[in-house]
Formats: sequence, C-alpha cells, structure tokens
Amino acid sequence: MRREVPLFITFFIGMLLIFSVFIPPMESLGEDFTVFFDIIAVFAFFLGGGNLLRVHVSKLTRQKRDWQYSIVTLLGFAVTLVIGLFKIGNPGGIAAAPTAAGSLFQEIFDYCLVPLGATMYSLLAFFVASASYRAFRAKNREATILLIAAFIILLGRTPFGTVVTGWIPESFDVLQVPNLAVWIMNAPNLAGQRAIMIGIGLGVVSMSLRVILGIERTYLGEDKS
Amino acid sequence: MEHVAVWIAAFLTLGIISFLYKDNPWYKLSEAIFVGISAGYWFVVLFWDNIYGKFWVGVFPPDVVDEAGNFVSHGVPDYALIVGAVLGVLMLARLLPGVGWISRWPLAFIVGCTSGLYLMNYFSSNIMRQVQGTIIPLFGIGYGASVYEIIGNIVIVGGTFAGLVYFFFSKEHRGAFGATAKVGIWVIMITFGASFGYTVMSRMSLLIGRIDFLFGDWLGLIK
Amino acid sequence: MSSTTRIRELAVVILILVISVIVYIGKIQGWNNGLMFSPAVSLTVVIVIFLLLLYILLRTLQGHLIGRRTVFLFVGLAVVLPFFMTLTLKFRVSPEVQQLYDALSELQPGSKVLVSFDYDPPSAPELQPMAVAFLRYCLSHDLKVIIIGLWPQGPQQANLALEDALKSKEVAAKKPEYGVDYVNLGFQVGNEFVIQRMGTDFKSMFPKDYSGTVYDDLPLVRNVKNFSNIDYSFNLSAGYPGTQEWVQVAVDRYGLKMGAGNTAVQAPMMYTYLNAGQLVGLLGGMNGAAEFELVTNEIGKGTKFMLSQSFAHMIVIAFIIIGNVAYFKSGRKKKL
Amino acid sequence: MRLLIHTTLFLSVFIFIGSSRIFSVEPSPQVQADTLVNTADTVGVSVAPVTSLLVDDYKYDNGEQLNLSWVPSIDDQLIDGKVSVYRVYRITNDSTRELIAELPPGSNSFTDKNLNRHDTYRYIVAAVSASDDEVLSTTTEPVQPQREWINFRRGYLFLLALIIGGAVIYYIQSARRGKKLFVRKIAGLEAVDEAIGRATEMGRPILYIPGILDMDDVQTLAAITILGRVAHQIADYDTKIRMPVSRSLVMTAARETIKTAYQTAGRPDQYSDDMVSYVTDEQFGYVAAVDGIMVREKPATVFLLGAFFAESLILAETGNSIGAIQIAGTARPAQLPFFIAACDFTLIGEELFAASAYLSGEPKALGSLKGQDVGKAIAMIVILVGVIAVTIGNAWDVKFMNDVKDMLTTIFSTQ
Repeated sequence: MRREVPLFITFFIGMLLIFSVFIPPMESLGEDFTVFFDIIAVFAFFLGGGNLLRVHVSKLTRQKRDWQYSIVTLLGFAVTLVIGLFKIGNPGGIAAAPTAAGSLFQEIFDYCLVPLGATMYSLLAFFVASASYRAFRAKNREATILLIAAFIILLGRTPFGTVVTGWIPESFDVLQVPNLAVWIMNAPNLAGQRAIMIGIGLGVVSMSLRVILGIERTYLGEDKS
Repeated sequence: MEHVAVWIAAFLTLGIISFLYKDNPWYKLSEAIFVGISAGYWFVVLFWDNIYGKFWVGVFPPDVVDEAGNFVSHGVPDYALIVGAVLGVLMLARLLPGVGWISRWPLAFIVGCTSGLYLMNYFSSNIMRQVQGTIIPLFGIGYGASVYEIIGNIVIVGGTFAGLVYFFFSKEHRGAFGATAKVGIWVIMITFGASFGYTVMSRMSLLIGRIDFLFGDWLGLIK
Repeated sequence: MSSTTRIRELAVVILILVISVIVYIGKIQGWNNGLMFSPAVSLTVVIVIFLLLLYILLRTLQGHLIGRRTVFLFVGLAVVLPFFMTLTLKFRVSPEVQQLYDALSELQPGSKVLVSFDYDPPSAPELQPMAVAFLRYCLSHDLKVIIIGLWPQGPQQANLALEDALKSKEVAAKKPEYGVDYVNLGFQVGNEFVIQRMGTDFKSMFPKDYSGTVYDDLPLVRNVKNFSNIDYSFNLSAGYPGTQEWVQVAVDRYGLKMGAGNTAVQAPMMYTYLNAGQLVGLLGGMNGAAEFELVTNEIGKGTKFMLSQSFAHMIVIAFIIIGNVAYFKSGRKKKL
Repeated sequence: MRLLIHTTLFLSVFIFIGSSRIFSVEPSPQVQADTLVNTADTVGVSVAPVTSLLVDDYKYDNGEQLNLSWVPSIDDQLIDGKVSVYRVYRITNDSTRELIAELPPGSNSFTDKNLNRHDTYRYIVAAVSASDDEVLSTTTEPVQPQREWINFRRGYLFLLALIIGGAVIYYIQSARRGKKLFVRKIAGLEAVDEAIGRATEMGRPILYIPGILDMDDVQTLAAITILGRVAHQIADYDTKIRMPVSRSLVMTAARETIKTAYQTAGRPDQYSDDMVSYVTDEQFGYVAAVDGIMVREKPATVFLLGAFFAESLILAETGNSIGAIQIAGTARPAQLPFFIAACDFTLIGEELFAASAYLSGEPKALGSLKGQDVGKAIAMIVILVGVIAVTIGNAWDVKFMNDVKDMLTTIFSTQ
C-alpha cells in the first residue's frame, strides 16, 4: 500500500497533465498545479530550514570544528526571518510588501546579499582564466576543434580581431575574424544546438515515461513496514 | 548610516574574494553570513508570495471595490488551493514518527507534475519546433543565397543530422555510422567552443563592476 | 601551516584594512582625489605585465605548471590596473555607433528623446556607462530626455545615471531642470503591452512620474501624447522585454526612430534590425559605450571599463596560448 | 537493421494517417454583422467606418475567447492615412459599451480574451480620425464563446507523441519479455564505478550536487534518479556520501532515495539523515557553501548533475583544485563547455537523462533508450526528406515536392 499509492499518484497526475494539453477545459491544470507546487515548497521549507537550524545547533553544542561560524549563520537566519515576517523597520507597516523600498529587509538585501552574490559571481572571471590555462589544450581532435571555435569567437569580439585580419580583401571578407565569428554562431553552432536540443527533448520524453510508468521509482523509498 | 552600509558591503566583497587565496576565517565569516541571511531572506519572500499571496488571498479573497473604495462584490474564493495546502501539510508528516511515509504522497504528486508537464513541453518546443526549423532550402529562396550561405545551410542540416547520429544509444559507432557520429561530436564541440568564447566576455564585466565598487564607490580612488 | 605564515597573512590583512581606512577618510575629507598613473608609468606597467607573461611561458616550457593563484593574480592585475591608467586604447568607431551619433547630432535643440531603461543591477557594469554617456550628451546638447522603465529596477538605474551625468561640467553649465529638461516617468508592468499603449497614449501608462508628480504637472511631457511627439528614442536592454519588443511594436507599428544599447551577449542578435533599418544606431557591451564616449569626446567609465575588459581578454587569450605552446613543445606527452 | 524497419513502419503509419487528415474540421458558422454601413456624419475631418465586422468563436479553447475581424476603413492608407487609431468596444449582456482595446492603423483583427462562456457579447469597432472624431461600425449580433472539449489543432502533436511515446513503451515491453538489447558505452557512466571505488580506497567522502533548481525541473528529477543508482553502489562499498542541496524538496526526495538504496543494499543502519543537508535557496550563497565544503572536506569524487547556471565553472574549478574526480552533466548547452574544461567526464544533454537507465542495467530501462532512438531516426528522416523537398520545390517549383514540404511543416508546427 505504502508504495502503490504514491506510484499511482505519479502515474495519474503525469497522465492527466499529458492529456490536458489536448483538452481545452483542462489546459490551465498545469498552471494550477504549479501554484500547488509553490505552496508545497514553502511547507517543505519547514523541513529544510529546520535542518539548517539542527545542523548548526549541533555544531555549536558539540563544539565541532568552526562552530563559531554557526553562531553567525544562526543569528543571520533568525534576524532576517524576524525582520521579514513581522516587517520590522518597514515604512509601510505590516500591510506593505516585505521588499518595499526603504524597508530594513530590503536594506539587508541591498547591502549584504547583493555584494555577496555579485562578488561570488565575479569569481568566475578568475576561474575562466585558470580553466583556460590548464584545460583548453589541443589534446585530441575534439579538444582542438573546441579550442579553435572558442578562439575565433573570442578574437572576433575584441578590437584585436578586427586588426589581425583586416588585410583580407573585401571579396573574401567572410574570412575576416569578426565575420567568421558570426558565421560560426549562425551555422555550426546552430546545428550543434539543434542536435543537443532534439536529443534532450527525446531524453526527457523517455525519462518522464519511465517515471510515470513506475520503472524509475527509487525516490519513493522502500516498502518495509 | 551610509558609511556603515558601504563598509559592510566592502568587507563582505573582500571576504569572498579572499577565497581565491585560500580558505580562511574571513571567507568563512562571509560565507556564514551569506548562508544565514539568504536562507532567511528566501523563506520570507516565499512565505509572503506563496502562502500569503497565492494561498491565503486565493482562499479568502478581499472584497472587490471600485476606485472610490465602495463595495462592489465579494471576491470569488478558489478552494482548490486547499488541496495544495493539504499536500504541503502532508509533507510535514516526516516530522512525526510512524506516519513519515505519508510525505511520499506530495512527493509523488510533484514528480508526476514535473514529468507530465515537461514531457509535453519538451516534445513541442525541443523536438517538433527544432525539426521544423531545420527544414530549410539549401539554396535559399529562389536561388537567393550566396556561396557562403549555401555552405552555411548545408552545415546546419548536415550538422544537425550528424549530431543526432552521435546521440544514438542502441547502435555501435562503427563504419559509416561511426564516422557520421564522429562528425556529429565535432559539430557539438564547435557549439561548445562558441558558447565558451561567447560567455567569457560577459563574465569579465561582473568583475569589473565589483572592482569599480571597491576602488570607486568605496575608496574613491577612481576618478 | 607554520605560525610565521599565519602572522604574515594577518599582517597583510591588517595593512590592507589600515590603508583602506586612511584612503576612506581621505575620500570624506576631500584630500583623496583619485589615483592616476602618468603615461610613462602606465606604459611601464604594461611592459612589466608582458614580461611576466613571457616568464610564465618560459617556466611552462620547462615543464613547471604555474599555480592557480598566479593566474588569479594576473587576472586581478589586468582588471584593476587599467582603471588607473591614462592609456588610450586605439580603437575605431564602428559604423553602428557612428550612426547613433549622427542621428543624435541631426536633432534640433529642444527635440524630445525617449530613453527606456530595461535592465537591472547585474547588467549595470555593461549598460550603466552607456546610459551615463548618452544622458550626458543629450543634456549638454539641449535635448529633452523622457525616461521610462519596463524593468522594475530600471528607473532606479536611471536616477543613478542621471546623478552621474549631472556631475559633468558641460551638463552642469546648462543647469538642466527636472520636469523641464528631463523627467523620469518610472516603471510600468506589462512588457510589450506598455509599448503598445504608449503608441496611443503615454499618460494612460504613466499617470504619475517616479516621484509621484502628476503627468500633466510636468511641463516637458504635458504635450507629449504618443510616439509621434518623440523625435528619437534609445533603449537600454539586457533581455526581455527589450530592444526586440521595442522594434516590433514601436518601430514597426508606429514608425518610431530608435537606437539601442545592449549587453555584449545580446548585441549580435540586433544586427538584423540594424541592417533592415529598424534600428538607427547600436551600442554593444562595453566596447559600444567606449566608442560612444570617443565620438562624443567625453571620456568616462565606458572607456575605463573597456580598457579593463580588453586587458582581461588578452590575459585569457595569453593563457590559452601559453598553455598550448607548452603542451606542444613538451611533445604532447606530458600531462601538464 | 531492425531499428530501421521499425522506424520505417512507424513513419509510414503516421504519414498515412497524417495525409488522410482524419482530423479535418467543419468550418464554424460565423456570425456576421449587418453589412449595411453606418453612414456617419461627415462633419469635420471624419473618416469612413470599418466594414464587414465579423465575430466568431475562437476554436478549441475553454470558451474564453472570441475572434474579431473587419475590413479597415478606406481612409486607412499607408500614405496620408486619415485613421489615427481603431477602438474596440464590447457590450457584455446588454450593459453599456466599454472600451477594451486601441489598435494602430492597419489592424483588421483582434482576439478578445478572458471572457466568460455564460455571457453574451456584442462588439463595435470605431475608426478614429486625427482630430479624434469617432466613427462607429455596426454592432454585431450577440455571441457566446463556445467551449470545445478536444483541441483538434493539436492532432498532429498527439499523433507524434503517441508514436514516439509508443516506441518507448514498445521497447520497454519487448525488453521485459527478455529481448536482448545493445546499448553503446557512455564513457562518463562507465567511470562511475571507478570514481566511487577511488573514494572508498582513499577513505574520503563523495560529494553529490544535484544542481540549483527545485524538483519542478526535469534536470533535477534526472539527478535524483541517477542518485538512486549511484547511492546503491555507495551503500555497497560503504563509502560516505555528502549532499548539500539548495532546495528543501530536493532534500526530502534525496533522503528517501539514499535511504532506499541503503535498505536495498542491506545496510539500513548505515544510513543517516545527515548525509543530505539543506543550505540555502540563494544561488550564490549555496555556491559559497559548497565551495567551502569542497576545500574543507576534500571529497575524492564530485558529481555535478542537474541544472547549473553561471556557477558551473566556479564549482567545477574548485573541485578540480582539490584533485577530485569529477563527473558532470547538464542539459544547458551554455554550461557544458565549462564542465568539459574542468571535469573528467561530462554527460552531454540527452546522456544525462539516459544515465539512470544505463546505470540500472535493467532491460526495461534500457528498452526506453532504444525507444528514444526511434524518435531520433524519425527526426533525421523528416529533416532529410523535408530539406530535399523544400530545396527541389524551391528551385524547380515541383508541386509534389512543395506538397510534401507543406505537409511536414503542418505536422511539425506547434501552437
């Protein structure tokens, strides 16, 4: 029972949504279910947030390595929650949107989360360089092709690229790096993208069917009562 | 206040950057702040958007009023949302010993939704539309294409074809089939090279933005 | 880890903090007016970086792979140092930027320019310099600027850009007045439908401006009914809704004359519109901003950013080349 | 060869059905407005009204939309047009008329959405001159939007889905009956065994990152199904797994999955909820934490499977710097090159979705992979035939070829 019911739910809901595409009165079902999903996700957060609390409290009480930082995490979590849920420091009071301009909650976002997120994101610039140095090598034919394509696109979009091949006469202007870059984007790149996308489409169809038909069911747990 | 805010932002920015040197207390502190605050932030946003904005307002809709604030009619409640909330509550059954298995029901619901929805979405947008988009005249409409365009068209059609051959699972990549698959992986590699070259550009601008903040807005060293 | 390294690291951190505090106090007190290398120093720095790269190439050829931290250091230097350099990168103004400039310079003083801010802070490094340069040109050439935003955070970015533009000497000399010379009408939800409604009636979409003033109380827009009262428009876009929607609705249906500023990722898609004449002028990424600053003779952040970006790209390209040269030199055997 | 025969069979059935157009539909009756033109007062600079205003039901919807079409005013011309705007008015259940849309000159149709099928509607379209003189058309007869139960416009979509989905199910069934199936090797998945073994030998944990999206993304679902197979081996080897996640629902699903794997492996006591922990929903906050875990716990093996965005390279490079074996996979083409650069093995697009079937080694799961190949074969044949048809049709104007091309584009069009 414990296993059959969930399997049936997956099967039923999956099939319902597949057929809803062809039945106009049911067409909005997908959107309705998405709202359900949003609501379930918030309830699930009680589990996730609870887990976060538990992990850090246990780190703290057992004085595990780096337990000091757990205090910071817990404090940050609690303070943000209280400020946001009770809308403390919000000029509009409890009726206003939590992210209203000038609210304390929005300030936290602007002065803590934005710089943190943007900086984490900007680390990419460094990693791009280190990956380029270490990994982009003409090791075999595939890697060489990747490298050349990347190089042409890179060059084609810096002023340098224009200079390097500017001497190529007008009648062969497709061989000038910037034009070559555009050609690569529009022809082989498009072909590769299409092949990947069609493949992904088929992969999704097949995997979804396996899930709906109950062949793929590890996420449902074992029936051991 | 403004001074405090800009110093906090700068302190956190440097903390994250210091990770490039190695893992260190400054980074750990920034990370702890980041995790704590952002987890709280997203719960608050999700709570007000979904539990209040979608569920509560959906089930207990406010009265409809005209511009002057006069009563027009009662809102129409959407009781179906209660099903969503019930599924959400079932999710919490995990916390109770003995009935934890009930939480698989909402999970099964979600998995069913995802697979059902995506199956049809991907079918039309990824398979049908892409196949249709590849049916192009090689010589352009009314012979209108230049040599380069013709080559481009042939590459698009041939490349897509070869790429699909590469993904074949149930046939060994040998002989002519294997050669086509080889061409296929080359085309895919060009695609990857192109997207690499393409994204590198925009990645740099983010770092430039942060540097501008540190040396300009914070320290005032940039004129 | 030995305790001496630890102490050394701590010392560095403290040193950085102390210097920061001093520089910050300098900023507030006004004796820190920014740092600038002289051309000779700038050139020396470039040469030193180049020599260091050569040294790395040599080391790699000998089979020593340099560490990640060295690579990081180079990227950091390549991005930071150009901010203080007085070097002017030689680049040519591409035709689409020239086209934008020509379109602007053809406008009579007093012409109304509509600027739509359709981006948010993550795209600001690329688009903000364009916005500032564009506003600066308009305000210093007696063009009236009407700002709107289809992205919620657009008008906020617009105010930041205005603040910067107003600092420039030429603009300050004109003493532009809010409501008369420029106006920020704020954000409106509805994506392309907003554009469509603006085709018949601006006021219905923007009954009040960003700060809450009623539309008819703003002298600049009081007589602006729809796109027919706009002489030129400029769209700063980082995605959807953006240039594509503006072209499809405002240009194709209402015949608005418009140019655009796009992120580097988006710009290549716009060339079709440019070729078809649907767009008059296009700025793409930091390059676009820098080129626009060049034609308008106003060196600003775009040029600085562009210098930084070009340096960073060169470094990435240099590292790819070094990696590969070394790889082939070593007979492709060693797994470096 | 068998595959080819099957594909051809499927294809011919479908073309047969397709060409016989079983889903052809009767034209819907239209409600025509009085064609008598309201001769408007010609005072001032007014314009001629629009004519032949028609309202008909929008086909195959839930009774929420109506289509309006009309012939534009004769004064609406490209050059020197006198019409400045068209205004569409609606009268709901005999109430007063309300303005619902303003359309630019040149418009000749409009779709009114969000209607109620229990109400009746009448429409008027006004042509407005530059001096704001409004000239009304006739009012249409009252119409109710109709609800249709089946969307025949999507007939071909149904047919195609049936064929490809059918192929998948057919091969699953035939595999279940014991038919042997060949599946080529996928390098990234062959390496899973070795990667887990390495972590066991080194006594270090395995880090499993299922992307940053929630369970409502199909890539996350794929990551969880693969986790089911991987966790099984991990339980067998008795290695430690560490799985920080950025969504609470993913945490719940992952726990169920790993628990099951440990139970099937006969070591339920080894399982602990601490293997999976929630970090934060914030994209880069999660990345910061995972980077921290990587450098502090030094996992021997890192799996990066699921939906990744800009963080792909940040994670993969940090993983690389600690010397872990990395197996990555995503369906986002923009992130794949970064994985290829910094990881040891990368699952490209479709391979991610095939992975769990491949790893399971169960015949019925493998059967579904063969079903997928039928889909690919169909796509390839359609592309070939279509391109030949449209090229020849275009170049020499061969009617048959044009017909073939038209048929294929109709079948593969999506609405």
